[in-house]
Amino acid sequence: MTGTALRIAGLTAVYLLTLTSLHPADVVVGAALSTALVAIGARARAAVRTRAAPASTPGRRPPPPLTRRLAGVPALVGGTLVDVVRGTWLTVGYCLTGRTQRSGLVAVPIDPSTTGSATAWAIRVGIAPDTVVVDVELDPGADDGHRGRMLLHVLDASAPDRVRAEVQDSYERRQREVFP
Amino acid sequence: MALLVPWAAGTLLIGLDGRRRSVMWLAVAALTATLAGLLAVAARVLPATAPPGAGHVVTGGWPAGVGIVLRADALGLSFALLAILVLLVVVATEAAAGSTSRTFPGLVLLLAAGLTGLFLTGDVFTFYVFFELSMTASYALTSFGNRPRQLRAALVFAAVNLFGSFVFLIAVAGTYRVTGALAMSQVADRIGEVDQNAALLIAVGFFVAFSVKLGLFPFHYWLPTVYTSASPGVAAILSGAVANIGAYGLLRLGGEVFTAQARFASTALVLLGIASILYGAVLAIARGDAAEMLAYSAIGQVGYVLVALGIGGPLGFTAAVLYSIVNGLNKTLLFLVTGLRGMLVAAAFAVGAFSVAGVPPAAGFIGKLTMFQAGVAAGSPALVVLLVLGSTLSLIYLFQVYQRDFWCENTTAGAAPATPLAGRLVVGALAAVVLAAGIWPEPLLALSQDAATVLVGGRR
Amino acid sequence: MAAAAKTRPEAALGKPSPDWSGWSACAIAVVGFGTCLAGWLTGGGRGSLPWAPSIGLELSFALDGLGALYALLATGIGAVVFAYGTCYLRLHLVHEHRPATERRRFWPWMVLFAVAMVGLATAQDLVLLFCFFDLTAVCSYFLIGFDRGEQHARTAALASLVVTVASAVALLVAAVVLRAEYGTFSVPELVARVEPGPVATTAAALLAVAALAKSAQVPLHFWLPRAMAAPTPVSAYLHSAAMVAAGVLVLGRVHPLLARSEAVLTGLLVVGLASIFVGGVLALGQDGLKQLLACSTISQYGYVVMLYGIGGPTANGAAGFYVLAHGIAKSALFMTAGAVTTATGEDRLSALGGFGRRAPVLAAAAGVAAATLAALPLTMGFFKDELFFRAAREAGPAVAVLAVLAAALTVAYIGRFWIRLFLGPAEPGTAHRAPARALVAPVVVLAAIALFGGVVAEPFARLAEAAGAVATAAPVSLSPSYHLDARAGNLMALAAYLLGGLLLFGARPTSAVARAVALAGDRLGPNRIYVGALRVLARCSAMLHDREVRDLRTSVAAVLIPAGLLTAVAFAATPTAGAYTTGRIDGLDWLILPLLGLAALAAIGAARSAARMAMVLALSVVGFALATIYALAAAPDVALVAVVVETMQTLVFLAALSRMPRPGRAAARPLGRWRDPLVGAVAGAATFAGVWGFLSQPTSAPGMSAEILRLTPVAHGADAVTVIVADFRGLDTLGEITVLLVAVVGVATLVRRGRLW
Amino acid sequence: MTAVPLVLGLIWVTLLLVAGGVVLIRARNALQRIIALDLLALVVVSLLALLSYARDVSYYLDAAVALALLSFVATVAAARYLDAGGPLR
Amino acid sequence: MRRDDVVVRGVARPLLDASVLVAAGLVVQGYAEVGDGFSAGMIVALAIALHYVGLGARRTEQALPLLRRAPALAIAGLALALGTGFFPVALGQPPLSHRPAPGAPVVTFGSLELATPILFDLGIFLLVVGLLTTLLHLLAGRIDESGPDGGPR
Amino acid sequence: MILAYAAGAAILFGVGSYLLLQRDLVRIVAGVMLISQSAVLTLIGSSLTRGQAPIAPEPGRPVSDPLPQALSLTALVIGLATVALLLALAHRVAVVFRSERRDALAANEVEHEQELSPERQRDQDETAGPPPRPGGSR
Amino acid sequence: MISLLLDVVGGGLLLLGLVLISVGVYGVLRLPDTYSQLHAQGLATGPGVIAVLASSVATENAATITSAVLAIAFLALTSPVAGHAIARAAHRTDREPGSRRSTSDG
Ligand code: NA
Ligand code: NA
Repeated sequence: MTGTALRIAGLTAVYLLTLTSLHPADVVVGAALSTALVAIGARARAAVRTRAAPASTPGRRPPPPLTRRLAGVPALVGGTLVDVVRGTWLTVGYCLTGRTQRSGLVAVPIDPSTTGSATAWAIRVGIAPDTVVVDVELDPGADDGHRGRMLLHVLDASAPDRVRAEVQDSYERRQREVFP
Repeated sequence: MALLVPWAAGTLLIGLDGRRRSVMWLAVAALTATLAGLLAVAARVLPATAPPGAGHVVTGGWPAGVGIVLRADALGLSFALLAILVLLVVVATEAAAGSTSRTFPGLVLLLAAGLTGLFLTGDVFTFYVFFELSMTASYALTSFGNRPRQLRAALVFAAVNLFGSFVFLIAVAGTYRVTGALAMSQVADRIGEVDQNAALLIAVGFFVAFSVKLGLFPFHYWLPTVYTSASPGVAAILSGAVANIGAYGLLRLGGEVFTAQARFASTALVLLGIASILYGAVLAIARGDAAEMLAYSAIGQVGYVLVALGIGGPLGFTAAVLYSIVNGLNKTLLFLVTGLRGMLVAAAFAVGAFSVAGVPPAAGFIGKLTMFQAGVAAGSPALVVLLVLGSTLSLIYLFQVYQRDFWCENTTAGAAPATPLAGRLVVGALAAVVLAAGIWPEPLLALSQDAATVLVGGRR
Repeated sequence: MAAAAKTRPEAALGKPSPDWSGWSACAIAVVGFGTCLAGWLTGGGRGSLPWAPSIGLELSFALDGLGALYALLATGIGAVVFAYGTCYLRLHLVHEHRPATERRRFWPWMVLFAVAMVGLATAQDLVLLFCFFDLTAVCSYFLIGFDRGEQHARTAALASLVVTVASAVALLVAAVVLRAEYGTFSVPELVARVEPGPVATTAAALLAVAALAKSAQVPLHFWLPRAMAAPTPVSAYLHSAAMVAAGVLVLGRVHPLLARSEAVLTGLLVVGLASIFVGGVLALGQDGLKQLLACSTISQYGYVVMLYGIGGPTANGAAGFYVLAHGIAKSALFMTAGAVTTATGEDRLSALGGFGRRAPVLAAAAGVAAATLAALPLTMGFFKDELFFRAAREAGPAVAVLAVLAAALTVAYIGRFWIRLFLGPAEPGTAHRAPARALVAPVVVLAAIALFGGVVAEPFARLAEAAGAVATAAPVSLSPSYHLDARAGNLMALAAYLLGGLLLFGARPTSAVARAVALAGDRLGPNRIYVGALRVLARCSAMLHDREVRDLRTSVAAVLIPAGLLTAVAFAATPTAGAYTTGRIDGLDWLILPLLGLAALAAIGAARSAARMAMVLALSVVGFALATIYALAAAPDVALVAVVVETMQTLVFLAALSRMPRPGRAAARPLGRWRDPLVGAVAGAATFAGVWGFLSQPTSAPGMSAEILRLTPVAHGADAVTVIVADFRGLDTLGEITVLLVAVVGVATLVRRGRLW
Repeated sequence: MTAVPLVLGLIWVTLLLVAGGVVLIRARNALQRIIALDLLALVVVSLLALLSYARDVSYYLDAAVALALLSFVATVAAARYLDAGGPLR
Repeated sequence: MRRDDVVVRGVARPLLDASVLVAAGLVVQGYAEVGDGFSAGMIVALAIALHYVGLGARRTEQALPLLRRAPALAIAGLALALGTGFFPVALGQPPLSHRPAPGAPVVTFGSLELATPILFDLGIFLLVVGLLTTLLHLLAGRIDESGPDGGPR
Repeated sequence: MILAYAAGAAILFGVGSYLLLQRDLVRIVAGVMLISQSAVLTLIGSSLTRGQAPIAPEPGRPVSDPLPQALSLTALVIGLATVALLLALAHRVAVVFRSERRDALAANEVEHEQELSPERQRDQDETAGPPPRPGGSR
Repeated sequence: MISLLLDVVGGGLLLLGLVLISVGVYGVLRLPDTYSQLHAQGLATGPGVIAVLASSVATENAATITSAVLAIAFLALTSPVAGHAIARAAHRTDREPGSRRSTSDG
């Protein structure tokens, strides 16, 4: 429910930003359009869900309340910014000097999760220039047991475990709060 | 306006399954309505008593040049009527035979919309848009069928004609640049002040575009493949309705807008036309395939139009318009007949063949008569001799095929399945129209003369 | 179908159904004859209706002397021949194992032909004349091709069509030339207006060409012997009395115009003489019955043409009489030939003989007809030659001598025909049945008329005088009669009989000469030229076509190069000095330059890239560069659409590529290595000249932009481009999105049989 | 903002665009081409943004928004073409 | 061989929603700002294309069942545009005369101007979205190997 | 600037023409696409006035000519439509021929021609009669 | 005062963005392997362009700034996905036996 409201609000904001207007009539129109879109999306998803077998994952945590999620946003954004700045610095250096020895692929195990969450994670990690998301596998049993896996290419792969730890830490500490 | 009917109907029919008989007949009805609408416009606009501004509309009620000028004059109306008639006949034949294609009726209607718009617009760029609409529908129509040759032909057709289209567009850009206008009447008013070099180069661009479309001699290489590979109905549409875009364009732009350039190049036009006549006729002689023979014949026949255009003046333009119309009818008839068998069909072919050769009382004879008038007016005996030669050759190539296809009893062509009566009747009716137009040529002549008057300057 | 055709005649044999269509045709002819006769006797008449006023065409007819003569000839002989045909056709179809229903393809053409002849005879408008002229040719075509299963019938039909129709065009051209000069198509008005001079000469020559071809005159005579492939009634009607007569009819009709040019008359004289001798000599050597008669026809119409060439009242009157007498006699002879052939199944003179014993009536009637042709006394034919000799004498001694020789030739070949056919021993091995009575009776009727005319020439002469009066545009008096004295006409006739007898009985050398002439004609003559020309045309056609198919058809270069050449010609034809400017570059324009460079570079890169993927991506660089240029050129709307279209295009390209088989490495073509870039360069250069040309010449007139910008707020908008797209030029937008619709429907047609979803 | 740095910026970005295009055309392999394509689209975004600042109008940014939103569709499609044999499969 | 790309799938839907609203903005302010029905339609169509690219045709059409109506949408769009354009003809005015008439006051609802050009643009928008979706469907789906439409006879 | 636009359009056109001549059908489509872009570029180059964008322009300063821009929009859309159709066509040819090379197509054409030669002979027979047999004369 | 501040901030961001983009282009041009090029590209398409867009604050034009915000939002969403898609393609084409050819141009 709250997710729906957020979605509507976000879409209305897109509309208003496009128009550069805060006119109440525009807000009404935008909200109406957004609601219609979200409703259509929800119906479609429901239709798909009833067709496919409902796959409720047993190990999933219940979503945190909205207030906590909103409160987590600044931390998330801030953390991401820090990552981006650090990554940018690293990459600039790399581009200008061209040292290539230490970059490499790192596989990070992640919890089975929703598509939305995984996407958010991939985007958040990927926006930092020093990391590129190569592959994301959600479905359990794909490669290693019951866990999903994210394959990253990082500039500094000299200590893969540290990379894994950092990524997982940021995931657990910051993202889980906002995107369960 | 008569433009809306096929457009809206085509839009709706695209969504329906054209293989159903009812949809085909709906298309027939829509085309009939279009024809009726055009006739109504003609009845309102053409009589000498009509008010001067009749048939002249600017979209949105804006000043001409800001809005698009639509005008129904004798020239446009005659070509539009012909095009719709041709499409109507072809669709009726197909409806009788039972179309196997889902999209055929819708495409034909949109083609009709494109052609109507093209013939009725007084704006150079809108001309381009409708031109492109008609051509795209034609590309889609030629891509029916699954034999390699058909597809190949469709591809060559599309590639070459798109080349022509974009040359046209570049010429439109040039027209705007040198005159600041897109409405044909304004362009015509201003083109006289334009530097000769630029004006002639733009005119050449238009000429190339239309020549490609018409399949004039050095630009014709795509044409035989396409006409031969397409189904008879589609070939009839292409040669009877679509090719006339080129003739109309040359007339409209060469006769009304780029008059000085056309006069400057008249010798070149006549020479190209004669080359086309002779080349088409000679190549049609030994083809072995009726459709291919007709294709080359088409190349030759458009040569006459070009010659008439090159001669210019009231007589030349009359001849060009008349010849285009008659040629459209002839080619439609003949191409349709190549797909059918039966006595009535044989008679229809003979009528068409006589018409092409200019033998009375088929309509072609009037065309030839006006051609000779133009030729004599041009004062060139050689020209007249070449015209005679061309028509003699046409007699030979048409009747050798006629005899082979309809007289020889042991031909492989005779194995074609019997044609439904309705189809044969439609063809017979078209043949009757061709005959009637020769026996009572006055309406056609009057229309062509009015059209020529439009070009020569007495705008109606 | 073929089997049915084979079996049905057997049924027809058992129970011959009466040929109602034939008899009704005959009835129509009789009624027509009656009407014409009545009309003529009541003083003729004329009438005119507007036909195509915008070019001055009129449906104008007049039953004057000339018209009456030919109309009566056409309907009268038509009635007799049609009666003959009802019987003949039945026998013919049975013999050919064809169904009786094929009559349907016969009688309508015969009747139409009769109608056309009457129309031709009475038409007073040159274009109308042309129409009927061609109509007779069309009828003739279908009638010659009646036995369509026979190859020689088909080629003969086509040859006659080509020769007569193509030459008839000369008539049309003459009409147009005269109208351009004198403003009318009407023959009487032209007769009144035309002055001697180059225009008159040209028109007269053209008219003569049309007429001569129709009358099978040398050198356009070759179609007539071939046309004998037609069933006999057709030959008897069209190729003796009617269609061939159409040519001389036209000569008579326009003779006042022809007479404006001495050269044309002389030409007629020469052609007529040539035809007389060529036709006569050929006739002497012919073996086929109908071929012999056909050659005779060529020769006989040579007389008429010669008479018209001589001109003047006597000759013109004589021409009319000659046509009449010849028509009657020749039809009878053709019908004789048909009767003989149906009875014997043989159509060669060498295989026939002594038929007179089997068919004495036929022999007698045919004898009268032959005598008429040979101009023996007591037949109508005597007067035809009498008049002919009179006119020849008027033209001078040389012509008179030639006239006697000509008449002798006629005596010889027609005598040979009759004697070989009816006298002498019967040829062994030829089935000799008596000819059907229905086939003999018409011959007898015509012979009777010929005899009647030989005794009472007056009515025929009156008709011929009237016809001559039309041709001369002055009164004509003929008054033919027998004079038992040694006047020049009689002496000439006697000389002709004598010479003819010599030729006839010195048969061996004569026929040897004739055969040599025929062979020479076959090797070198117009027929050979016609066939040879057709062959050469076909070869030419095949050659050109082969070149087209192998090299040009698959190449767009065939269109690009002429386009480039035309542009070059246009470029060269106009003054270029000062026409080109480079323009100014200011502000952000500087940024456009490197972007244009990038677009060009990327385009070249696309062309050079071996892999398709690389090509597609290079194309999208072009797209992005251009979009940026549009933005810099202050066209944000275009830039927006350009980027989205570019993205979509790349996507569509990739989607289509992924579905195609991956190509192997292309083997470099030796030709393509330099040709293709060259053609591209030509196209580019032409574009450069054109585009630079018009960009250098911006109009000084106020463009539309000021007006559009002024009206944009009026149309409630701020973005002029969108207002144009949605309002001012919304029709373009409608058209453009319909193009998109059609294109997608086309894609659906190609990949999903037209299913859109 | 003052004009001079913006104009300099515009010139610089244009040159970058050309450089990006050259990278794409002369790329060593297909992947590098795709990378260059994506880069190019975003250089165009920057250019549009600068143009917008320089002219002090917003509408060039509308095209930039569209590019930001959707230019990567072509990139993804091209990548798909390589790895899955077709962008729409 | 292909396996689903989670990340593309994850962004596809939000981007589609966002692009619809951007498009709506472009249509609404079409007369005042850059953009019109066509570019709006292209943007939405590209967002749909992302679905096709990321999810494949089958799953896209499952997830967005509305797409099945694309051809009808296109036809309705063209009909709407044609109707808007030619409706004035029935009233004796030239085609493409818009309401309110030139110079007359326009009722606005925020940035939305209640005038017929909006309908016209909407028609074009619908047509473009419908058509390009159909095109994607055609290019993505199973190709009928038995050949294209048989054509007339 | 004029010269630059002309040169740019000419190069695009020339390269497009070159591509039209290629044997690979996909390249033909690419050629058409380049030619269409050349036309759009020409349209933009034909603007009669240059200045600020024609969107709520400030009065008194020059404004770019809006008309060619509107025409370019139309031309761009038509270009997209035709390219899509051509690609489908090229694809269809590739599927049917199992080759998208043009020489295969030309060979096909020549083959078809040879199939027609008896028909041609018969056509000729209709006019000129059967060919003269050696030694046989009638 | 605020205007000046915004100018300074905007100018700084612009300079930063242009530098980042330039470095990114340089990197794509010079770096040897796909993954390295991807990092360089990410530099330009992520922080680089975002910085340029963010410099719109200096214009003080509401419409410009809102559009820039929108563009930044979308970029943040799409640019990592683009990089990811390319990386994935690189990874997969490399992993497939014998398919190295297809990476070097299709
Ligand atoms: Na990254
Ligand atoms: Na707009």
